Amino acid sequence: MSKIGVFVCHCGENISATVDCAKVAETASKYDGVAFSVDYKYMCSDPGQSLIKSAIAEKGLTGVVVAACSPRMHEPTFRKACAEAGLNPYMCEMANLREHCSWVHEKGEATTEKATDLVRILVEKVKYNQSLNEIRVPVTKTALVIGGGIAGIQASLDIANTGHKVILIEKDPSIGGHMSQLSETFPTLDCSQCILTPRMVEVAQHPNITLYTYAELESLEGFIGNFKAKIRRKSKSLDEKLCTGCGLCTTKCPTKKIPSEFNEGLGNRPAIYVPFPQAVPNKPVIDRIHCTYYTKGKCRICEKVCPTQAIRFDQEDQIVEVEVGALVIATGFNIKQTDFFPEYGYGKYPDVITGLQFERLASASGPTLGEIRRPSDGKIPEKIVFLACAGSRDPAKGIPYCSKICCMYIAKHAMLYQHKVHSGKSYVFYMDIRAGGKMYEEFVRRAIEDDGVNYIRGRVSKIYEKNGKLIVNGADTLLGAMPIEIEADMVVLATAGIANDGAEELAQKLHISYDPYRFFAEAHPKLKPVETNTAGIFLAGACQAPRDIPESVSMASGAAVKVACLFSQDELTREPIIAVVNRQAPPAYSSCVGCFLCVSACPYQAIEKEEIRNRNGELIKSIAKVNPGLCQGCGTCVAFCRTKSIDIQGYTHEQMYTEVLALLNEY
Amino acid sequence: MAEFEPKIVAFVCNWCTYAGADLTGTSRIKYASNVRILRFPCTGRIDYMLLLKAFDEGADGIIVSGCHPNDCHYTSGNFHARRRWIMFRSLCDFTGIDTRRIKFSWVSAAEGAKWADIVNTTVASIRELGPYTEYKIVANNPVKEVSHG
Amino acid sequence: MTLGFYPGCSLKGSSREYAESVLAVAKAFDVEIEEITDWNCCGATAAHNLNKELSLALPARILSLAEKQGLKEIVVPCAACYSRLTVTKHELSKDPLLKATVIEANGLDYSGSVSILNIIQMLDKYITPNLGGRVVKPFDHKVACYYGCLLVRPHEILKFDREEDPQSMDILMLKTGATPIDWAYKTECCGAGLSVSRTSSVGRLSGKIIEDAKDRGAEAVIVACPMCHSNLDMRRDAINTFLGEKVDIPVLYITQALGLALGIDRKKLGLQRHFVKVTV
Amino acid sequence: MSSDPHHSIISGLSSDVLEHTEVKVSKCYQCGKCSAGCPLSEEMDFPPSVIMRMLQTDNPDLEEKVLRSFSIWVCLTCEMCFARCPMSIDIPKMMDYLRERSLKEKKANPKAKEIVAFHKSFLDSIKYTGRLYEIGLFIDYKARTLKILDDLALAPKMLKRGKLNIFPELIKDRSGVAEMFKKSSKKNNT
Repeated sequence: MSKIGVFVCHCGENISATVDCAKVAETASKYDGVAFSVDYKYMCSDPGQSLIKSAIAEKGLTGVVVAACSPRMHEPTFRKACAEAGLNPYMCEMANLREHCSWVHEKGEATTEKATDLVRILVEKVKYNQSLNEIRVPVTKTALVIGGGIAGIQASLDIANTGHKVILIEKDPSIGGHMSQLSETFPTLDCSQCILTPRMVEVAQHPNITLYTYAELESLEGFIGNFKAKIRRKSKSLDEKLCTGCGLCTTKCPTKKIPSEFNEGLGNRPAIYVPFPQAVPNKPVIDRIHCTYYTKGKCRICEKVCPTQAIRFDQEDQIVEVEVGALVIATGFNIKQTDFFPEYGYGKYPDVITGLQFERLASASGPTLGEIRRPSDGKIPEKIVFLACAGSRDPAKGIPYCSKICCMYIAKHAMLYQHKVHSGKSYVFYMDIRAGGKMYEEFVRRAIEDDGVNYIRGRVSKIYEKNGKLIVNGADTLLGAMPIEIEADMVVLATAGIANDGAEELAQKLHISYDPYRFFAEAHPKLKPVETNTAGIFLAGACQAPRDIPESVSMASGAAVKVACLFSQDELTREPIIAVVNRQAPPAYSSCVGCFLCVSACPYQAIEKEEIRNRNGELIKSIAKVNPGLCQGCGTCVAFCRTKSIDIQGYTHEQMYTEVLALLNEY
Repeated sequence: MAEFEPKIVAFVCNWCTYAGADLTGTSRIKYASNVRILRFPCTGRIDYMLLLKAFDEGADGIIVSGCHPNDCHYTSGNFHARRRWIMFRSLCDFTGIDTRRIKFSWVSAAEGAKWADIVNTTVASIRELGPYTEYKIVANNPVKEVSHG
Repeated sequence: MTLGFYPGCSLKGSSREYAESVLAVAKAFDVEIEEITDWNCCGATAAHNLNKELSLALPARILSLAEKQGLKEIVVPCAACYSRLTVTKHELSKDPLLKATVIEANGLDYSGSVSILNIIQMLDKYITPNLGGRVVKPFDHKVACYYGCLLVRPHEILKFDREEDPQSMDILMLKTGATPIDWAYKTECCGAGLSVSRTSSVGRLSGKIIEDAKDRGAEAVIVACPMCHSNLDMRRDAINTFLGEKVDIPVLYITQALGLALGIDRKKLGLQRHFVKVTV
Repeated sequence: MSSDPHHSIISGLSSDVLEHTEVKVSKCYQCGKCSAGCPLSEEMDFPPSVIMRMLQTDNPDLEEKVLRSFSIWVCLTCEMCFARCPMSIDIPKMMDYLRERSLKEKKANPKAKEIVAFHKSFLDSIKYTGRLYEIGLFIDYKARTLKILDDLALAPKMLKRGKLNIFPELIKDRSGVAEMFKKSSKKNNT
């Protein structure tokens, strides 16, 4: 027999001004199973809470209904009070007399009647409440970081420095990402490699970091604190333990004319290669698509010249299985190539290049050793034009967003050009200069005022080649849209930053969402910028949106802290508002018939198959089983279940039907 | 004769519409007192048999409301609810249940005024339709089973 | 199947050599061509500049006549007429209300069933697949294929070739033995409707086209539009005035160049009618 | 588009443009790509992007200037602006509407006299014969503009090459075509 206590709060006058609280309490006292009913000025105050606690103790209450404000406000308060008095906190319910009644209706009988109804509904519900306990799950204190650009490097180092293990995987042969391709960085013009390479080395040497390059995520299962990841280590055709990184193979490889990814196609590399001199690890891989041995079955020169016999032509991809408690996704971004622009020649003019290609030209480690030279004929351009918003802010091309980083790097490019080619003239076509950031605006002003870069406000309509020059047709919108034609030697397009290749596939593997542009979606645009909507998976850097280096690094450190918070606990606790599949005595075991409709309905992949076997191991029945670690308690499966075998704790069928009945029987 | 006061039951999700109705309260926007809110974790949890139960027990009108598409706290519960609603509505039409008495809407946690508006318009339209006495008639005279022989 | 033919006014007057060459090429491949009976002017630039409704009603009448005649497909060699007819068909299919005002108000029978081909599409469909072995006098010249505006724009409606640096004419000319050049003015406007009323503008716009073709060594400019042709050919004096030199690169309709390659008599192709002497 | 939820907050000429052409001038962010690619930009009093900006202001004086501009008449509807506009704004369609409107309100720019005259002569020619009669067009155009001497050398050259018909080609259903003109001109001032 239930013994329920009803506690009606006046909330000062917030409730009592329109609701007759005494009458509500009095009516409630007459309900079946109500052992105690009282109204009080401030239920949430200390005396109010004591009132509840002592009633629980004295009357031996089995359930509590607090009729006060919204449960979204004070449910935790009152549940805690109940727990302190020895009552299971989930035996406490709240009737929302303030937000849903007294504040929205005029004083009168109808309002008091509604308040009475609301209390009655919950009195009836609480009779069916069950004691629930918080869910505890263990935490595997190893993090998996995907992507070895600056964001992934930063996140790995930060997590590793808190004393936790990190596995860092990178799809390319070396870590470093786009940052390793950059020449100088805005707004300080310090050399990108100089500040990055020490970090790369630190990653390689850190005792807490396991680095897998040339590796990709194959699959991911599990849930926060308890993920199981499969990693594909693509074959490097090399025994890394034997290889000393002497580089002899790369110099002797006869296939030398493969466009270098690192140099954005402006230079070549052999088929066995290290992407760049400072690569980490500094050991080569064989590019099987171009290697003569793999394509034609002959050559093996690298094998012959290798002093340590480290080449392994028959090496296969390796799948590594790891258990991790959290993931940081730092897979970065890509840029549109010049062939995306019909009006700028579909990529057919060699001297129309992307911003990233310009970085390689300007970089001391690049194909021109840092001299700005035209890809077509190696001449130093006398006139250079930079185009901002190439593809960005262009809904007609399917990219309505601002790529954010271009305004700054264009100013940097123009500045670097002016520093390197003193007699040269540089022009920047822009729509707006977006230089929000510390010392950013000042940097752009320096380009304009001190380095004499010509900024023209307008978009370029067309570029074509004539007599070795690139004719750039633009307009100056600050001069009444006056047409402007520049005969340039080189044009740099600040092409749009886009989501990386394979972003969708990765998102699907991780069960995280992505936006219409395939950038990964954060859990909340303001308050959860590094979380995803899958607990335990965090984002860092430009995989979430175009970001510059300082932003990527801060985001990575933010994600690392989130991981560290998670790893600071041995167990995770969660509210027990989750779905459960009923179990019955044999021979039925459960009313679940194993249709598994719930499996397809669940947005969290939280429902699995459970096989019930007899002592001889023979299968009796397959039924659904909810993984309490993954279930978030939405209850979609409950509405789907044909046999009503799955139920959600705290919102059971019994409870919800009772609420409807309780409401309407006396309504 | 006093004006007919319809009994309206609202099935709402905890994250958007329940919070939206809280905001109506904190904004002190007044609305008709004929509605009683039942709180669910998500519209995806709402078993539409509960709606029939409510009509059976004497409800005159029903509101089902949750997060806007793409705003679901659980990413896709509201889409399931919407899909099931489309099915359920045609089932109601088939069996003769008056679907004008069910209001399906999205109210976000920021739409306090919209919640008041939905309650008021629903109350007004149900008031116009009158008490739902036909339900008992429909429920007690089920369509004869169709033979597939 | 009989292919319907909408010549348009120019092909009956100032650009009759275009019609002559189209028909000569069609005849050489036994393509049955039937002119739309009692066709009217499409309204050209003037109508859509001054009067939207008329600019739709005139082409609608043409299409409705073609339907009445039982034609399923028509070729419209004039790029301007092609554009007007295609745009009209598009606008009427997209907006039932507009269709009602234009069609019913004018008492036309119109269902929108006729498909409209421009000259390149017609050649690609009926001629080039059967070209093998028929090129007897390869058109062995460097040519600048000039598409103009109305053959490729607006792409959303015409859905023909690509908007920037189109290729269909170049591919066709390649098959006649010509060497198409890569140049910058393929789709820049020649001045079109301003030919008479603002000849100086035409001299400048067409002048830039001819200049680029000349600079890149073209021996002929190939066109598919009578307006482009008349501006580049008949307005050569204005062009030369603008350029300050005498440029005598001839301008040929694509069907004329194709006809020459097929060995069709120059006169039958109307080459003698050009202002700039056709020396190729 | 009357169903557009923002319709009511736009007023003046830009709202008429929206209603008749579905062109929403507020979409223009003034990048100037249209003006950069427009072959006639340099002959215009206001290049296309400036016309867009003037319409965005909702300022009656500037709207008046638009309707009285030379730009709208020298525009060739070559569609280059539309093809390259990052916001897919159909400027040519808008230009058609502005021309029609300018004519209706008798605001056509005096510098555009010849252009308007040519268009009118053109339409008149087909109004009576159903097809363009080029000699008739020339004579009519010259009468309208008094540009008797222009292009005098052209006609004989054309005649010699068989490029001109001495007599107009008449279609049978001339009355049907004339009727179309009558119907559409009731609403327009052509």
